[in-house]
Amino acid sequence: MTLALDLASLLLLAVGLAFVAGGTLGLVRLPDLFSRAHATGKCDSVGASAILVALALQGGFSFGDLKLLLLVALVLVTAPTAAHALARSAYRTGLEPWRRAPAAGWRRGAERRDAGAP
Amino acid sequence: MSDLFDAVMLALLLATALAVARARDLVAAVVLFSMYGLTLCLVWQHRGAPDVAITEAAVGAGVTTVLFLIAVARTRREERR
Amino acid sequence: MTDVLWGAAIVLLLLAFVCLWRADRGPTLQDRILAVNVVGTKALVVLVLLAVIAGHDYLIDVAIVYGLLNFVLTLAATRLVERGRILSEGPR
Amino acid sequence: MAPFGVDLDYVAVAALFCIGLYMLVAKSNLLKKLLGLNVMETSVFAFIVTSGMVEGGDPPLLVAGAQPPFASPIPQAMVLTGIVVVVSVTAVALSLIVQIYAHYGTLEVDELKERP
Amino acid sequence: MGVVDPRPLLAPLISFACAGLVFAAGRNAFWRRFWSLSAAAVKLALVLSMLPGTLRGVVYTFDVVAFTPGIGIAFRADAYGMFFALVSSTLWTLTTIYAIGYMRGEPDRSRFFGFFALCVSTTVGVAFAENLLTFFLFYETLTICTYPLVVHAETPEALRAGRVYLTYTLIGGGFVLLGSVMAFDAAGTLTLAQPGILPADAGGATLATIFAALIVGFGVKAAIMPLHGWLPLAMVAPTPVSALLHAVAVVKVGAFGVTRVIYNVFGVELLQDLGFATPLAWLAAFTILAGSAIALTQDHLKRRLAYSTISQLSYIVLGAALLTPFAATAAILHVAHQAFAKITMFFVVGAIQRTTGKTRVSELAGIGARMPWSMAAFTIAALSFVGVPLFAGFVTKWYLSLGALQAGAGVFVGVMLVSSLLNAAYWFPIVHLAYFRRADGGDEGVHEAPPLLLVPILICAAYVLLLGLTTQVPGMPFSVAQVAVERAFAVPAVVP
Amino acid sequence: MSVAWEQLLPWAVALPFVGAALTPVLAARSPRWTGPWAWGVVLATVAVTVGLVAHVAEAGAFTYAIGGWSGAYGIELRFDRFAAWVLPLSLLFAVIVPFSWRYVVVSLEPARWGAFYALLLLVMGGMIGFSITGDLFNLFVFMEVTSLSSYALVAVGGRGVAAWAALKYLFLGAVASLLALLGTALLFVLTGSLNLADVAARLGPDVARGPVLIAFAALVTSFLVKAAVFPLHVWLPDAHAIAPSPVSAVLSGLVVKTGIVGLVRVVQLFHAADAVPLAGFHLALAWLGAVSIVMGAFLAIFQDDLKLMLAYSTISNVGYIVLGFGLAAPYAAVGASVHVVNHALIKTTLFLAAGALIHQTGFRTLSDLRGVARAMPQTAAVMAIGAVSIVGLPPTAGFLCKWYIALGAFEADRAPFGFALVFGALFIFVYYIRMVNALYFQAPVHARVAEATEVPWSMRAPLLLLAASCLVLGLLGGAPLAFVEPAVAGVLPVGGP
Amino acid sequence: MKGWALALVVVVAATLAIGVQGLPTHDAPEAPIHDHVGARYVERGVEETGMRNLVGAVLLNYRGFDTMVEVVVIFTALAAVLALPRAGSVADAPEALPVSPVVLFVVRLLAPFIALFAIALLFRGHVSPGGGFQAGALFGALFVALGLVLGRRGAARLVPERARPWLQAAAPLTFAAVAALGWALTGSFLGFPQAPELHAVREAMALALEVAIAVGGGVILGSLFQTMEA
Repeated sequence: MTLALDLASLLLLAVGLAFVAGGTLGLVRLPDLFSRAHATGKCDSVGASAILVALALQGGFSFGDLKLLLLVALVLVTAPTAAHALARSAYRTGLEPWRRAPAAGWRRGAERRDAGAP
Repeated sequence: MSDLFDAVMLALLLATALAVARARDLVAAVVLFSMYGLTLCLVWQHRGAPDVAITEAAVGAGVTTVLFLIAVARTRREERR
Repeated sequence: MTDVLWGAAIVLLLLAFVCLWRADRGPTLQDRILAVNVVGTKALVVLVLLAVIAGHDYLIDVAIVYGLLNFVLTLAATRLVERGRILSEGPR
Repeated sequence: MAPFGVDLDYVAVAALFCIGLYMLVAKSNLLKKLLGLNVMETSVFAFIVTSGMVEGGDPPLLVAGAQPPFASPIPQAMVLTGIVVVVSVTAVALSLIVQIYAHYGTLEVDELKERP
Repeated sequence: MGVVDPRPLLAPLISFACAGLVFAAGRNAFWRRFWSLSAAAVKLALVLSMLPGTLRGVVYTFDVVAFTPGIGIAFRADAYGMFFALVSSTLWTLTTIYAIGYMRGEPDRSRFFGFFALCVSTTVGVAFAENLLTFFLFYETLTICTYPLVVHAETPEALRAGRVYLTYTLIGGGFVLLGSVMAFDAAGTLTLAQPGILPADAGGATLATIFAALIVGFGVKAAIMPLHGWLPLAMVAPTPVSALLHAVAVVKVGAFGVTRVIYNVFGVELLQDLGFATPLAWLAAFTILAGSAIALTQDHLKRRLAYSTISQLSYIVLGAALLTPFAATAAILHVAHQAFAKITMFFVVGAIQRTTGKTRVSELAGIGARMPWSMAAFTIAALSFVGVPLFAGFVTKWYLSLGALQAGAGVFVGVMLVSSLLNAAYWFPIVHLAYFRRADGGDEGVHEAPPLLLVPILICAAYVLLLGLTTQVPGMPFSVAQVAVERAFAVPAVVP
Repeated sequence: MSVAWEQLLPWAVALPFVGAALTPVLAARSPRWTGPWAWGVVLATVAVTVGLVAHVAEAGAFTYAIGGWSGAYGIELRFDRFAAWVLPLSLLFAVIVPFSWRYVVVSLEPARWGAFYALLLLVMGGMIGFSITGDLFNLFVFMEVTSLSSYALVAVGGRGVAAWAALKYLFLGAVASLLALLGTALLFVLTGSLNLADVAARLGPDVARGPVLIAFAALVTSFLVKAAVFPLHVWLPDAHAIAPSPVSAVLSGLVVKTGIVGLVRVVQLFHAADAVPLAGFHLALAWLGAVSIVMGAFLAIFQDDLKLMLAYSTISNVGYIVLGFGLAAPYAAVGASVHVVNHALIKTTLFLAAGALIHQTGFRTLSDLRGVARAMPQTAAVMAIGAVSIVGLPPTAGFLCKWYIALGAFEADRAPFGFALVFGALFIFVYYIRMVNALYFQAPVHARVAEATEVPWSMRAPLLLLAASCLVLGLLGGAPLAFVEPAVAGVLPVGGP
Repeated sequence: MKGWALALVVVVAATLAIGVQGLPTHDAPEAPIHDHVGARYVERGVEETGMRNLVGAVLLNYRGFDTMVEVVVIFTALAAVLALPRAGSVADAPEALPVSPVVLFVVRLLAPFIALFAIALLFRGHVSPGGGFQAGALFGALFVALGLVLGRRGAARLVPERARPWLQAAAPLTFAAVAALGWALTGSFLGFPQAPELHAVREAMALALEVAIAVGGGVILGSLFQTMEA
């Protein structure tokens, strides 16, 4: 039984790490704030909760698990809200979302960004 | 492995400190400082000092950063953009 | 098993480095705040990893405080960037 | 943890101290200087706590499951007091900075020096 | 033998208190005069009450406070101290009377009389100081109290004179501080009770520095050339100030200091071995001659008196520097002789200035007819300075020459003679002008000095005569000097 | 009865702190009574310190273990003869607080009265604590209380300009405190304990040289900055000149002295441990002191602003004290220790008198204040007595200390320092005579100066009391000198470096 | 200016590098830090102070005096900020951007949780990490969060006007009271009684200090934000 639990937590851990890495990649590569906020808000909260649940499944201590679940709830509430608040404040203070130039073909991210995307 | 973690953590701490030093705009510096404070909380935890970690997070990063933000609000208003 | 956890922690820290790069470069202020928030959640997970490695469950309180603070700081910074004041005038 | 003869932690602390000192001395903006001061002070706290730490030791909490060697509690008590001192000094410094801005209209040291 | 008696402390203390009351009197003229006079009278009474004891050789001591072992404030009325206190307290009484007359109508009188009383109480403090620290304490207090008197007129040149005065005296004070500190370091004690406290083996260089520091320190106030620069300038002060301070109190404290250094800090034997005294003697001789020579050229009356003081003071320094009993007696006596004679002259000059407004020697033609009594006193004083027998001055010059011979330095007798001639050269023209020249009109309204000024003049002149005649009568200053020489300098008694 | 006094040692610190905590509470309820309340707290502390000093005079130095944990296992307070300076300190506060009533009513809004008096009490408590603690970290925390309240007190008076001076003071003060903390941390790592006596005992020769030297240098530099010794004095002039007069009196007279007390504690610590070459250090200290005397006096000569001149003269007088301790001779140490107290007295007299003059006439510079003596005779007289005592002329308090320090110079056969000291004093005389001349012997330029009225009695009484004590201490200066004598043996290596 | 700064930093770095050479490494158990005072606290800490969290024990019991002065330092900071002249009221930017409803909802949701957690930290201070300062700081953070929701005047109402000076002075006053009590019980200032029957009293005293520090610290931080923002 414990082997299955360990395997499950390992798997969850890997999935969680993948999500978090995805979120970070989004943060770096995406052209403007809104898309970044969108990416990190989602990926991080899911990734973090996955890792936390993985840890909860680890050994058998029970009281700690409760705290971990509490923490998961906390992360799931705060991360998206923060992303939302940021995006909203940026939008309300006049930050233009990035639009793809209609005629131009796909160019490597860097040139497009210098071309005028904020 | 714990030593490697220690090295990476300290590197992150130093990098954040440098970022604070490099930051051109005030609010950015203050925000980066809050990240420095929170990373420091990580350091204390790894050093086996949970009490200090909580205090650093709550007092060192939390209160200090808010104080700085208020001060920035009262002085460098046009720094917002 | 602990080596895996250490590995996870180190990976998360390296990701934090990347976020730091964004925080430093981020053209707009909100980018920086976002990057710091993101590093915050990663650090929260690392804190929990350390707690699990050390095996004491009281260490998770640190993570909880950390999470709360990170959230409040991000809100305060956003508020400042948005309106130049943190404590709003209150509901009309 | 002393890969090349000198504790990496102490080197990191010294580096932090120097970064903070540089910010305090070189930056012309008062707020930046204050940030530098805070970085310097936290670096000294890092030194104090690191000096009290034991590799792989448990935190000084004698609850079930805690086994020696423990990190020494005294440095941690010192740093707790120190952090509160730093916050107090920063609060006073910030209110002074607000006063200076209200009067001089700037926070750059060279501009302050010109005005009476 | 030492008798513990509070009187040496009470004398300065009471006069300090009265000085305080004079300040407190403020605008009220009566109380101001009352407290000034009572301060003088009380001090004189206290000093006189100790005189019989001193003559019997009793020494009154009183330790006030000891800070650390060997250092403290203490008083000791030995014979020499008594002599100096006697001179200064009698003169203070006379000058106060004179000042009351002279200062009528001047502004800021309460400040004047307050500081006046303070100054003279410090001179008594200096006289009775048991150790160098107490001595230095009152020495510097004197400087501070005299400064407001010098700049009393508040005119630009008064301020300049004040600044020069302070610069000289405070630098002097610095030297005395250095000397006394080094002396304590070498000797371990500062007391002026023994005939010499410095150990012979204290190293030539240190002893030389101590001697130089102390002599320069006290020399400033004793106006030995080249340290005399401040005295002529300080003449700008009102006459009672110049009279008392610059003829009696301030300069005498300097001379008193020099003698204390020679006889009590170093001691006669040590100085004879070290031979420091001879250069000092030559310097004093030079000052005597140079002072008299410059006095010749001075047309302004008060400046002439100033330079004459400079040269007369060096008599005392010369007497002390010769290290022989006769010379010592001469030195002590001259403290009194010079004081009484010079103060008479200052009073007369003040009276002339007050009544006729004349301040120059050339303007004094025929003044004798107008102010016969004043000029008579002036003449007596002049005769005493020249050294005519039967007058005080002669006694000093006689013993000084004896002392010089005793020390085997005959040349100083020559110096005595030349200086007498020079004295004659700058005093007699004044007397001649006053009596044997017609006033060329323009001074009809002039009449004798008012009584308040005339009485002190005559008393001083009488004293000058008295000192000259009564060398043998017991109880007079001469006998006190005898006791002083025997007790203070542990030198075999002098049989005249 | 004597045992009871020993128990009161921690209350000497707790009383002012509790008083300060309650001051805003009282101020909120009835602002008018805040001043008298603060005075009451100060007088209570004076009573306690009097008892403590009497006890130490009779029974010698004694220690008090807080919470019952003695030695290195807790915080130990140590009250020796050197710490007895807390009595004159409290007495001076008892004079300064009533003086500041008038100032506070006139220039501060009622809302800030409570905070102002609280800060004054905190400074006092901090300094008392700093002087009596026997624990290194405790020393640091008390220094923080003192410094933090001093930064604020500097900025209370003026607007932005005062804040800028206070901020400069804050930055340097914070760096100094940090250095002290670094020194404490290093010593803690090397010896494992924070108690001064215990650290000294455990700092044996086997301890690594490098860190000990760094700890020593850090601690000494920190206290030299706090004491405003010459090269590290830059923060003092602006801060003390801009601060309101009662505050400048507190800063220049007392807070600067905590740096000296700290220096002495460090020297005591490292002297007992002889882990550091103290001979060279003492000579360097003497040189620093001598340079401070000359530079302080030299800079003061060119100042026309009265309070700026007094501030610079503080630097020069601190130079005397540092020179005294630098000479490492018993007499010099006695002179320096007593000069700590009587420079506090003299500087308080001068600053309060200057404050009174500025308060009545509104002018700050000497050229404007010409001829004020006629209109305000008593304040000008106090100013004159202060001037005379700071130059160190005999009838006043300053004289005996200079005499002892000079004696110490020759005793340690460092003659050049003796000469520098004596003629350094004459340097100081130059600008004080300029002041006395300006006040007394020059005609008033402004009408307001000519018709200025004398200060009210709440300000005049403290002034006259201070001037009288300047004179009395000069003549009967014996008591403090004799009192400090036995303590000196403990402070410095007796008989030369 | 920059050149000087670099030179200074290099000099400081050099001295630190040289100086640090001989420092005993902290890991060795016989290093002075661990074997002297620290060792005794670890061995006999629990039984002497009744607290399992040794840092709390050192802070309140062994070195209680430090914490008392510490509390006074933070009170000094408040007195300092209050003593400085008002820097002129800042023109209030128009309320163009109300706080987003989502944020308002989340903050309302979290506020009780923050308060609860702070109180938990406070009361479990002697068993798990936590204690006065931490709880106080959390109350400060709570004040900021509520400030977003209730607005500046709303947040100010949290602390009643009349009680504010008392609460601000709560920490130093309680310390003095506990110290006096300790003096009465054990004869030494701030002494916690060791006798078994008085253990309850000891716990109560320690708890009173923790609560005072938390409440005092929290109110002071709140007032600091309030005064600085006004």
